[in-house]
Amino acid sequence: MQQFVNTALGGITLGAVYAAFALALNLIWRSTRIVNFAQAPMAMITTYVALVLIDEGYSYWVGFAVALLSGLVLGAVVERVVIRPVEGKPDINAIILTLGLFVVLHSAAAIVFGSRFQSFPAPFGLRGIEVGGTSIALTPFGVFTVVAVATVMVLLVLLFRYTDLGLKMRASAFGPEVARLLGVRVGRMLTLGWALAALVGSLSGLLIAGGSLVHPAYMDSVVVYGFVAAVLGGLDSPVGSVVGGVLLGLSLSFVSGYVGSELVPLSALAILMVVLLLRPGGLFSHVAERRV
Amino acid sequence: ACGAGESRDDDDSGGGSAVGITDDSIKIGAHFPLTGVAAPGYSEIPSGHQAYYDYVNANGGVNGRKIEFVVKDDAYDPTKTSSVTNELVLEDEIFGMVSGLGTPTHSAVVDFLNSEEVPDLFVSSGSLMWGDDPEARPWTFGWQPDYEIEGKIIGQWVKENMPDAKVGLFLQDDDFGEDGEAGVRQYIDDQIVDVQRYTPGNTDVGPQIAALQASKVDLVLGFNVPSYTALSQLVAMKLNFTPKWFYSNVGSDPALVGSLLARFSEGSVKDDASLLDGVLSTEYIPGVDAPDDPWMKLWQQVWDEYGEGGKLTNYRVYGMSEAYTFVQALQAAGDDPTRESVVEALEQVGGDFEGPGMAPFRYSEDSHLGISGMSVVELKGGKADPLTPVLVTDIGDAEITEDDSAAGDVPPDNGIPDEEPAS
Amino acid sequence: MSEHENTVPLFSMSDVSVTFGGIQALSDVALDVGSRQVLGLIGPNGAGKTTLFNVACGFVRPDSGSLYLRGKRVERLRPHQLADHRISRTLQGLGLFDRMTVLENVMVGADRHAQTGFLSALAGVGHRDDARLVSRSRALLEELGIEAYADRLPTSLPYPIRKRVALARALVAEPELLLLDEPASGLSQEEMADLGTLIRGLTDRMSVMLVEHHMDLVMSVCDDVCVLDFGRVIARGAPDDVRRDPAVLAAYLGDEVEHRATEVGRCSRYAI
Amino acid sequence: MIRRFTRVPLVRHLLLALVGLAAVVVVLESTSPFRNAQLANVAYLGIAAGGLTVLTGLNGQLSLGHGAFMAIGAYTTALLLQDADPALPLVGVLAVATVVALVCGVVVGVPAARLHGPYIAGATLALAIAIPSTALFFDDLGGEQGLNVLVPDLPTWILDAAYFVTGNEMDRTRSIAYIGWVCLIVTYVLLANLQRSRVGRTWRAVRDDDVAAEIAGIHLGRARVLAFVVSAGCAGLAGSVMAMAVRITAPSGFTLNLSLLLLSAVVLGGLGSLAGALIGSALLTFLPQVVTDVGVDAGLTDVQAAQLSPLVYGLVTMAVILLAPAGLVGSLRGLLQRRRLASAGN
Amino acid sequence: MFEVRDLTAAYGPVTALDGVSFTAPKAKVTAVLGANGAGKTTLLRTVSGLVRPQRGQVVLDGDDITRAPVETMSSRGLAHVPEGRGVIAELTVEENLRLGALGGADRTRRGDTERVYELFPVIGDRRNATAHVLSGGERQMLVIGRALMAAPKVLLLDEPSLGLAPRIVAQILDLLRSLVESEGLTVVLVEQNARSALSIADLGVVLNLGTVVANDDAATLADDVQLRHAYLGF
Ligand SMILES: Nc1ncnc2c1ncn2[C@@H]1O[C@H](COP(=O)(O)OP(=O)(O)OP(=O)(O)O)[C@@H](O)[C@H]1O
Ligand SMILES: Nc1ncnc2c1ncn2[C@@H]1O[C@H](COP(=O)(O)OP(=O)(O)OP(=O)(O)O)[C@@H](O)[C@H]1O
Ligand SMILES: [Mg+2]
Ligand SMILES: [Mg+2]
Repeated sequence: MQQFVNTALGGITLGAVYAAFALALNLIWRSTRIVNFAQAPMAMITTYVALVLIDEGYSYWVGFAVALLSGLVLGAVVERVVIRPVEGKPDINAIILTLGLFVVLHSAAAIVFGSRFQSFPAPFGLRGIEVGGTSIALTPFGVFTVVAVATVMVLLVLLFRYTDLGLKMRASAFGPEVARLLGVRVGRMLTLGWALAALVGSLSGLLIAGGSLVHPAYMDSVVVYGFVAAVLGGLDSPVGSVVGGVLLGLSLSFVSGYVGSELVPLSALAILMVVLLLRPGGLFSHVAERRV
Repeated sequence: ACGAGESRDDDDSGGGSAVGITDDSIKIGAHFPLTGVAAPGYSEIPSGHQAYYDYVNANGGVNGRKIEFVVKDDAYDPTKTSSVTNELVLEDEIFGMVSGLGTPTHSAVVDFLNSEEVPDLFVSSGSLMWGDDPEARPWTFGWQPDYEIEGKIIGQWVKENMPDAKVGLFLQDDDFGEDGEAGVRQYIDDQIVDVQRYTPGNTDVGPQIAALQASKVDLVLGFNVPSYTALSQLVAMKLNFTPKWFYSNVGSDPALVGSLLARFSEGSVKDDASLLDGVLSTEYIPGVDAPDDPWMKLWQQVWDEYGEGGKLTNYRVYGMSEAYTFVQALQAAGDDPTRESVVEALEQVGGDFEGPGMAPFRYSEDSHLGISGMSVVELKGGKADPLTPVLVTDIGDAEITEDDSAAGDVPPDNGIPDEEPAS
Repeated sequence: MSEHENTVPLFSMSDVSVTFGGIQALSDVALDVGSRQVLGLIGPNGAGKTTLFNVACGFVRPDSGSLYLRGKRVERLRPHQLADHRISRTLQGLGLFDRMTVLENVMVGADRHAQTGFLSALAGVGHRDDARLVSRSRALLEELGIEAYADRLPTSLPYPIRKRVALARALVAEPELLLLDEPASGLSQEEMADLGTLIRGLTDRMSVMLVEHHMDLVMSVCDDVCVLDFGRVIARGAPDDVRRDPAVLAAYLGDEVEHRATEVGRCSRYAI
Repeated sequence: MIRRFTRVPLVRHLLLALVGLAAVVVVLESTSPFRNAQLANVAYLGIAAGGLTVLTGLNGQLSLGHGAFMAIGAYTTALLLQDADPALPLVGVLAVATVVALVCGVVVGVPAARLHGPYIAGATLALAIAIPSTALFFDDLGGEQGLNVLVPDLPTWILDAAYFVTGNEMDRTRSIAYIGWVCLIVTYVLLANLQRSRVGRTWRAVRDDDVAAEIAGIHLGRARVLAFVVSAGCAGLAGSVMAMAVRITAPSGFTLNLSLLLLSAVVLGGLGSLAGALIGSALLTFLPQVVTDVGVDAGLTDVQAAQLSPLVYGLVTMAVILLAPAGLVGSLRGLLQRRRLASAGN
Repeated sequence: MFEVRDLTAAYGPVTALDGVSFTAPKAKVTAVLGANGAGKTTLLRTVSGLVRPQRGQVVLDGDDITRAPVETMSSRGLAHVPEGRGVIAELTVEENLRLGALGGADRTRRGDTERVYELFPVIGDRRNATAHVLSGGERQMLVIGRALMAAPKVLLLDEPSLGLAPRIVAQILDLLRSLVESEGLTVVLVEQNARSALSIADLGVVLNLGTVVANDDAATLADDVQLRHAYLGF
């Protein structure tokens, strides 16, 4: 029982992290129609920024804030410098570009920060709490993670569904030319989309790193699972990202604990395939098919 | 970069091949994961080698020959290992491979090296493959104690000292965990109540540790790498899981793991002591936690003078220790070493080398396995505290005996070995 | 009312209903097309004309009702099988393959006539067969007067030419029933007249169903006209009769048009 | 006359293949064993990239998981080549590896055919990491350590024939390079045939507009699955050659990086072009070594020099997309076309 | 008032507009006519900044807006109904309309969605559906409705009748007339179908191969038999 509870709790925390990453992908997809494979190394870089500050003696929260901020800036810069030139070109160009960026950021980080393991602090305790004599794997930091992800999700839903800004961002993504004609500053919207997505990505980087180890590749497995989570939920729905993330985190945690950790990737594939066979647009897709 | 074809020696017959060696130089190579997921830690080993060779070269080299050490990155990918080894052997024309790292990676090239008759010395891995069958792989030598004898030594210790403990295994899911498990099971098969494996790269070991906790084990034996020591400790903290921990030598590295965990012990852990206090492990060469050891003094001096900067870590110490053995082998091969003579010399006198290893090498015509034993230690205040004398054994059902004969070796004054030619 | 030669119509549907999440796009539609007949299908926007085509092509599964092709039930067919049953259609948009030449575009439509399969393609021995497809396609381009553009990419061509390419691709399959969805949209008066002649010319080898909002064209080429409104057939008959039907006027044409319809050729307000 | 003859695609492709084969013989015979080994590397990457370029360039499906099919081909080969003298001749081994990958291609291709855009990317990404990890689960596949591949010697008549033609003894590295390049040439001839045939036309039509393709009578699912299967088969064959060249098959040889590398090879060379796929593969084989050497010569530490190679590879990829989005071959072709137009205009 | 002077634009080597000049007076409908490929669409796209002109000027109420970014057009009171495909299919009908209101010049006059739904009840029924499911004609209504949401001063319409039922066309043209008369809207109407365009226009501009071949009163143009036959196809 204790194992079950702890595996589940671990799965939820892990899932929350996938969800955070999936939210970032979701945000960038909804605002630019691009899947950003460089999301993970971008988040990794900003986590290192926080780490450098913390090592310099600043508090965790200063590092946290600066990391988010630098994520915002990094996202904007990447959009302006790297992505803007391929706007309107075939999808694959942007994909390859972000893959290239992935590699570049990765090796740049290894050169600048070194490739050894470093530990990253967490703002809240890392000890599980005791409930009636048995201790369960619910740490204050885990709670923080879940709350942070839920908050981001709600904010994103609000942004996209109820604000003019969200509407403009989506319009820019789907119909840049038409949006322009209607007075939307498309360029700004795309930059903003990347910036916000990188901010959410940075958050996920910080959440994964908190109370654990970082090195230049520490986000790599999240690239796959975060993406799988986003696709699982449906790339157009923030709620889908979160549900997909938590679902995936839970399932993988149980597979890992009860079957064997070597089957984790295979189960991720199996889950994804089953879901996509039933719903090719992910769990939360709601666009009715009209093809002709 | 062409012309490799012409300069290849034509006569394989006669006094042995002298590829990669001239009157004033010898070129050796190695493959290491300098990039990718395995790079953290392991990429530091070659810098240890390099520092020690620089030191030797600055002091006149070996018989007047400067050692040139060529390192290639394989990113822990056997495909790349294969291609960089081709490059080292065919293009750079190295004399021998020294300390290529990793089991799957080195497996990809071991047959090639043997068929090309390239000395393949001191593979940086504890797999049995590097030395248990000299007939099949006559050119390959191991260096560190293999995982099986470590398992045996740990198993025996547990059997004698904690006979009632319920034991759980925490294993890396490859030959490391497998060989270790085989060794341990020779002694405490009946005590083991749970086995959990983690896949390298998957950093979420929560489910595994939760399973161990659920099995109510009193002692966890970990055959894992240092980062997973830190991760398992962190998860255990999260779960309030407090068994006795026993990590194999590979994973214990108290300096590294301690520094990784230090950050978390600052605020979140109430008692001030290091998280690693009381953890058991083994030791076969002195490490950075023992700065007063004469070998460590030598390494520190070499590193300060010739290192590429940064702290001296146990990975670098490991590299220097291997390098030391290589210099010994070269000296033992005589004034004009050939590929054959190095191998012969190792078989003949390698077992008598004095070096940082606490137990002797097992090198002979029948075995190319490396260091033969270790002692069990307990970590206290970031230092390893020996609990046993050096325990020596061999693979299979060889007995475990106490043998402190090699533990007292001290480095020569100039820090460079002085082996007699073997023949 | 034009009479059909055969007792069994070429194509017919009965009681076809389609709903999309509460919207009744088609309800109990019954309709038939005789052989070598041009049937016009008109109705207000959103009346369900394209949906009806989609049902006929298998893109939309009807909730109920049945389709017959030469008396055989076909509502279980998938779109790609219809070509084999000799039904072709054009899309309301253009639907050309933008990175393929005009000739290749048309050859895709001619694929039904290919005799060789995957293995001969792999072995590279299908070129004779391909050459036949080329000559078939060229012949059709010639018939439509656009053979000069055979090696151009569609995106570089004027709109009316592209429309013709789309038509050529549908025709090269040699259908018995051709479904044309707004073939005249974006064409000029003159081009529309040419199109009308062309469509009439097709009736010696096939039947045509025509969805169009240009009344001139509909009136001049159709043997029969069927009017849809809110997914129901509200009128069916000869063009002249339908045009005067008050229900049609109210729902679709609007009264202004009536003047013009009676005085064709005069330039009147709001006429299309 | 000759003109008319070469207008038949098959004849043209076979002629090109012959020229290619001759070039291969000349190059392999005149270069060092190390270069031979590198060229074997180019060959298997090229085979896989050729398949991928057909899938992505012609059919518009993006696969981030072709490394998985290479793994399937490689493991099949390794299992068949466990003994010094295997039950099947080498050609048989290559064929079985291809077929096994083909079959797996069907299994993945059928669900994938219904997906589009990022969803297919996600599914293939998961595939890329899932397949190699299964090797850890089944003990027969050798776990993390992998399986050794024992490549038997070529039959003596081939060696004799080769000696007769080239006057050189064939060593093992070179013979594997030959196997790789012969496979590559055969694959490319077949792929080129497909590309020029109605099958290729069907694929392009589906890529450009699936609805229009469907009303033109194309079975969308079948066309997509077929393209997927063909490219999976190529990857399987590539994996088989790779297993022979590398002499071991282990999960760590089939990381996500491999799949992504293939995709960049395809895009660098120019999407949809076989020549481009080959050029991309060559670039990715030779670039890292050159860059690392430059780094070492420039006085960087080994670790820094090693990091330099992915850095440059990433930068080159980005630069190509930004400056020559049609890829190297595509841009060259565009340039020539503009030249021709310009000169025709004068 | 809205004026175009010597406007020249090209797509690569193809010159699509060659020195086009004309004036579209305030509160009038100006029809731009011409055969397929005459350059009508290019003209509108150049005016709203989607195509960069090589030469010439676009003047709106005395301001030179030739090189102003596209995004600023709607705030200057200019609305452009593009040819075909103008809906953002992934947004709902309601969202498309809301988007139209965001950029308008005069916040107080921006329409509310209800007015559009009244005008086109068919799309009112589908307000929460994604525009993706709309029929061709319904999309066209949506695009026109969206342009009206911004309460523009100048309306550029590119083939608004495309795919619309005759009754709706009549209704839209009626509406345009009434907006012109009651609110002083300036309309530039591009139509393939010269006859119906001239029937509601005040002025007409006839383009051929990118140049202006006639520019006059609508009635005068409609009566010019030679011109009709040569360029207008009726
Ligand atoms: N997949 C779908 N989901 C929801 N509604 C749909 C779908 N397809 C069509 N509709 C609705 O069904 C109705 C009929 O559409 P259809 O395209 O058949 O109209 P149409 O008669 O062709 O109109 P037009 O003349 O404007 O092209 C429309 O109201 C449309 O919005
Ligand atoms: N994107 C483009 N690239 C190249 N040439 C183009 C492009 N768009 C239009 N053209 C060419 O410019 C010329 C003018 O085209 P434009 O679309 O402005 O004509 P139009 O009068 O609007 O015609 P239509 O009635 O078909 O809409 C034509 O020759 C056309 O082929
Ligand atoms: Mg329609
Ligand atoms: Mg136009």
